Amino acid sequence: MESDSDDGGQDWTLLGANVLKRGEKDHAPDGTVIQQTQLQKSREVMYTALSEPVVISEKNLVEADWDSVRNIGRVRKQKGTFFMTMGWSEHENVYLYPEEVIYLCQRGSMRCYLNNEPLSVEGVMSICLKYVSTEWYDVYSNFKKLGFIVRRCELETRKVSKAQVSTTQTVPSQKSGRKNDNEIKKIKNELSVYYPPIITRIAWFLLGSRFNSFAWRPSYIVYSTLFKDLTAVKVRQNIDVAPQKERFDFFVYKPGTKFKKSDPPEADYRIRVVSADQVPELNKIEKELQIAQKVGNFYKDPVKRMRLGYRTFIYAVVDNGVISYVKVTETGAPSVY
Amino acid sequence: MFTLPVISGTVYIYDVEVIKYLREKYNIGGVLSGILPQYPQQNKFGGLPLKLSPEEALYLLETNEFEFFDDTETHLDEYKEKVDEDKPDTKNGQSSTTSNNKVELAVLSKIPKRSSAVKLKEPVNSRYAVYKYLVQKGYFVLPGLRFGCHYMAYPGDIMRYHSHYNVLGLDYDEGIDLLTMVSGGRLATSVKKCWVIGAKNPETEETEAFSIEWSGFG
Amino acid sequence: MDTVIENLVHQQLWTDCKIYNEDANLIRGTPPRKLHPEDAQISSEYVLVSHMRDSVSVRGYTKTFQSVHDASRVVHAVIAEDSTIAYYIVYKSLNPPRRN
Amino acid sequence: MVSDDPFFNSTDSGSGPGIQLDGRFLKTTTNKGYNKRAKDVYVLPLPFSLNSLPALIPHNPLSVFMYTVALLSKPLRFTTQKRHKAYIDSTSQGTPGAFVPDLQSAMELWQQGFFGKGTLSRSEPSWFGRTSRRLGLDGGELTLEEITEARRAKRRKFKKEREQQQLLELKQKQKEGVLNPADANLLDKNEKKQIEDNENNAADSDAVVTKVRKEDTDLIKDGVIEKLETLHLHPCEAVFLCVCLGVLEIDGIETIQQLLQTFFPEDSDWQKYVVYHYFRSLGWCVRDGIKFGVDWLIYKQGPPFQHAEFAVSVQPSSGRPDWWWLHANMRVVNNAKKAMTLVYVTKEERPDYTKISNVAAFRKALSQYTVKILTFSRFTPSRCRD
Repeated sequence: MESDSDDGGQDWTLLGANVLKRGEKDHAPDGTVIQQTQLQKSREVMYTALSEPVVISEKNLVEADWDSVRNIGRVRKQKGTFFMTMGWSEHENVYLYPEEVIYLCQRGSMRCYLNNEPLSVEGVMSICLKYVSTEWYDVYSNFKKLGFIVRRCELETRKVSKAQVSTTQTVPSQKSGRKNDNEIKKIKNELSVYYPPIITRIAWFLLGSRFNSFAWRPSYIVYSTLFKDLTAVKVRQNIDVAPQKERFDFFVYKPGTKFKKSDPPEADYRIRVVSADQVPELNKIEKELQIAQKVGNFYKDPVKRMRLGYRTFIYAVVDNGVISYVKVTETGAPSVY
Repeated sequence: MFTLPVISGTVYIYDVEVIKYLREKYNIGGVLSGILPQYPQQNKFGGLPLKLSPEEALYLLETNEFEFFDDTETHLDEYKEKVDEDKPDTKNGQSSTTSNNKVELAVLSKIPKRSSAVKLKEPVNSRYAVYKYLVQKGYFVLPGLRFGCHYMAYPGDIMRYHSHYNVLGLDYDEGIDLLTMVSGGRLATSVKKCWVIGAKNPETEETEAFSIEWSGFG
Repeated sequence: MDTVIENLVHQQLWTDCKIYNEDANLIRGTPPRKLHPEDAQISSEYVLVSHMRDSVSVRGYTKTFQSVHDASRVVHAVIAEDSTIAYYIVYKSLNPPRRN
Repeated sequence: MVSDDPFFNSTDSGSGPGIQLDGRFLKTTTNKGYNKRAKDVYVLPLPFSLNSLPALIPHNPLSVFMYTVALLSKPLRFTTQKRHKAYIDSTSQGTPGAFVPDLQSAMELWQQGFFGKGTLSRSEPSWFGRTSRRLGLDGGELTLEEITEARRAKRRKFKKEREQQQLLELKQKQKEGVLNPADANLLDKNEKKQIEDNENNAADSDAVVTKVRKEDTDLIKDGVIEKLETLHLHPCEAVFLCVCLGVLEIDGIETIQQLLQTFFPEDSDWQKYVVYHYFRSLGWCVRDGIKFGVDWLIYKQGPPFQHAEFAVSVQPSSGRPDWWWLHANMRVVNNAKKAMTLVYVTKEERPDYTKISNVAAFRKALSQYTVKILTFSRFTPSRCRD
């Protein structure tokens, strides 16, 4: 059943075996010895795994100092592959955000110093979590654990506008630029407010009270004309506010991405971290949509087109350490006729 | 009496003995929020620390068996003192660790100083009553956002049993839209669970709950 | 309530349906088969009627169960705007889900 | 999972060509056959007829001439549309909308754009035929309800068989002496249940269909079943048919103003209509979404052709649904392969109905409203790594 594959209750006896394999769970405790033994076994595996000390060879260990003025980590000497995708350079130093510091320390790959005294993982967390929220860190480490490249958006701000422009060009429609333009126009039509042709409007004005329906013409030969006459409600057009003060929280890149810190590619996912109480208001969502990822949507089939939508981003909703990712897509209904 | 560290209102536990105690005595599982260093590239099995939800923390506070202290202050104080002791080293920039080939990283800090006035994040009032009701009946409780509810209640340890209930904790007079009942009931039934709404009766102080399932007809 | 009685009798094929308590919106009737696989036999059931526009609360259900003091469950019929009626079974306190 | 979900028998998915029926029933309505029949029956997308043109045969000059004449003259000729009659049920406690008593009208409104719902059926009014067959008065094709009932009966049978199998296994274990206490408990319970089941067999599901109740005999007058069922139109459907297509008359309602006041008393009713109208005017089929806990289900054509593609919840522009609600709905809707869609109506208050005196004013009022459409879906990072 789908429900239990990601509900957080893992059978620890599967640890290290095939993690994808799902444990056989029971319906309810029945007081049998078999169940008790099984449970105790699973628990022991968990306790043991958690008790194992984090050990790493001194050779690979990265060291950093906590800068308690800027509240970031300063790397002493770059080592290993982490810095291809983490941190940023400034005056020949490499700096790390608090979430990056916690992640590397928890992983056992870095030791962090405060005033030259090494900090324990607990110490690192107790300091860093003053500067990023636990939700923020949960989302960051969740993606990192799965091998994604995660960057704070403020690092890439300057690149955003450039990347956004390129989206429309990378759409896999190479047949002809002209067709492309038409398609874009079509999409624009779906979004624009409907203004009936002038003749229709005159007819409504003159005949509106006499004809008791939207179907004002004496007769119709095809349904598409009838549907056009029925049109009154349209999708609200986006107010494209130019200044991009808004930015997302994280840009996320798929694990295989060839990533260069100095010239980051277009992110695969744009993430906004939110708390679990309420869905943001429409005007907040609309602001996010303005900087969201544009979708090259050229499907003919109205269903496919509506499903894919025009632009999209992801909310990471955090409920007490459990993260749920919700993809938001703006769309409009194309005409079926 | 156990003493538990708090960072920005959230309880983080690094001691496996405490984790064991909470799990086996109080049916409190928390969420393992850290990385399991043996298997850093997966997120099915978490590592230390164990993070408690505001409900769990408050429940433990009410048992009078636990105390809480501000972890950040403790650490900062500790290191401040050290710096005061040996000032000359500050600008050196070199670590003073022994050059063993292998090092243990997760050294726990020394016995922390207790600072009494630490603020815990507060759970939503109406929900907490229902949380308590479930835990006291012996259920394991997990946050249920992904399944469209406040809590998921398991009849035993979550690592061995399927959850039975998708629970909403409400105020006694809080109206639930019937469309919400349709989707809640429908969802729960389709994954063989019951949809439950609960609330504390302000007159009797008792928590009341109702289980709802699709009828199978209509 | 008449709508629900008519639906129970002629679409769901219940028998002996009548209004049980007008003020509490309760009907009593007998379904054509057992409502829960673990029931010993078919028994007469209480049906609570509400409209889609209404809402439920824990207090509301508590009141309903006070009017059917001997029963541990009630069938809740919800009439939608398109006259679909959805039926749910409501149990007092925690009732374990069906195994199958 | 899919076949196990009790709700997959509901109106929406159960009636589509994708339904997984068991052999016997499948034969009468295979996917292709069903679709073909559907295409024959459900020709018109709306209960509104077109002016048809004569066949055009390009190499026949006469045909071309006739075609041209028709093309030029037809739009000028009036086509009168059939007007259906409905009434408002003032006795029923607040069931809003209108009822169409005439069976012919009811069938036409259903078949031409899927308007309304049989008051005693899950969608298409089929109670009369169903009941006649149940009481042995008539034959005919199986209805959706009967197909669903057959499938449910089969599942019950399967479960019973599985129980029996389990019982056998347990007994075997008992013989071998490897029975643990839980199993022993289960065995005991199962055995009891078997005995009960046998006792209750008379009342069991399969038998129920043929049993004639007192309630049934009351229905039969002079050997004919009373026609109990009517077609119920949702308030939005009634307004759309009345005002926009002009093919419905409602007893006792004279003006648009009166109609709107009766059917859309609240802002939220009007918002629901705005969304209904939006999709209908683009040619989509819109039906009530209660089965999935939402306001509307959106079909490309209609229930017999395919599953609904979108489950729409109407939100006021200031709407802030909570994440829990949204997650529950996403799961329900995604399990049925639909997209969870929130349609925000960007202006909240309903218009002043007293100012809507004619159709043009109605249209004008309606065009003051715009929508914003957002779909929400669950995203699982571990499945989106490459």
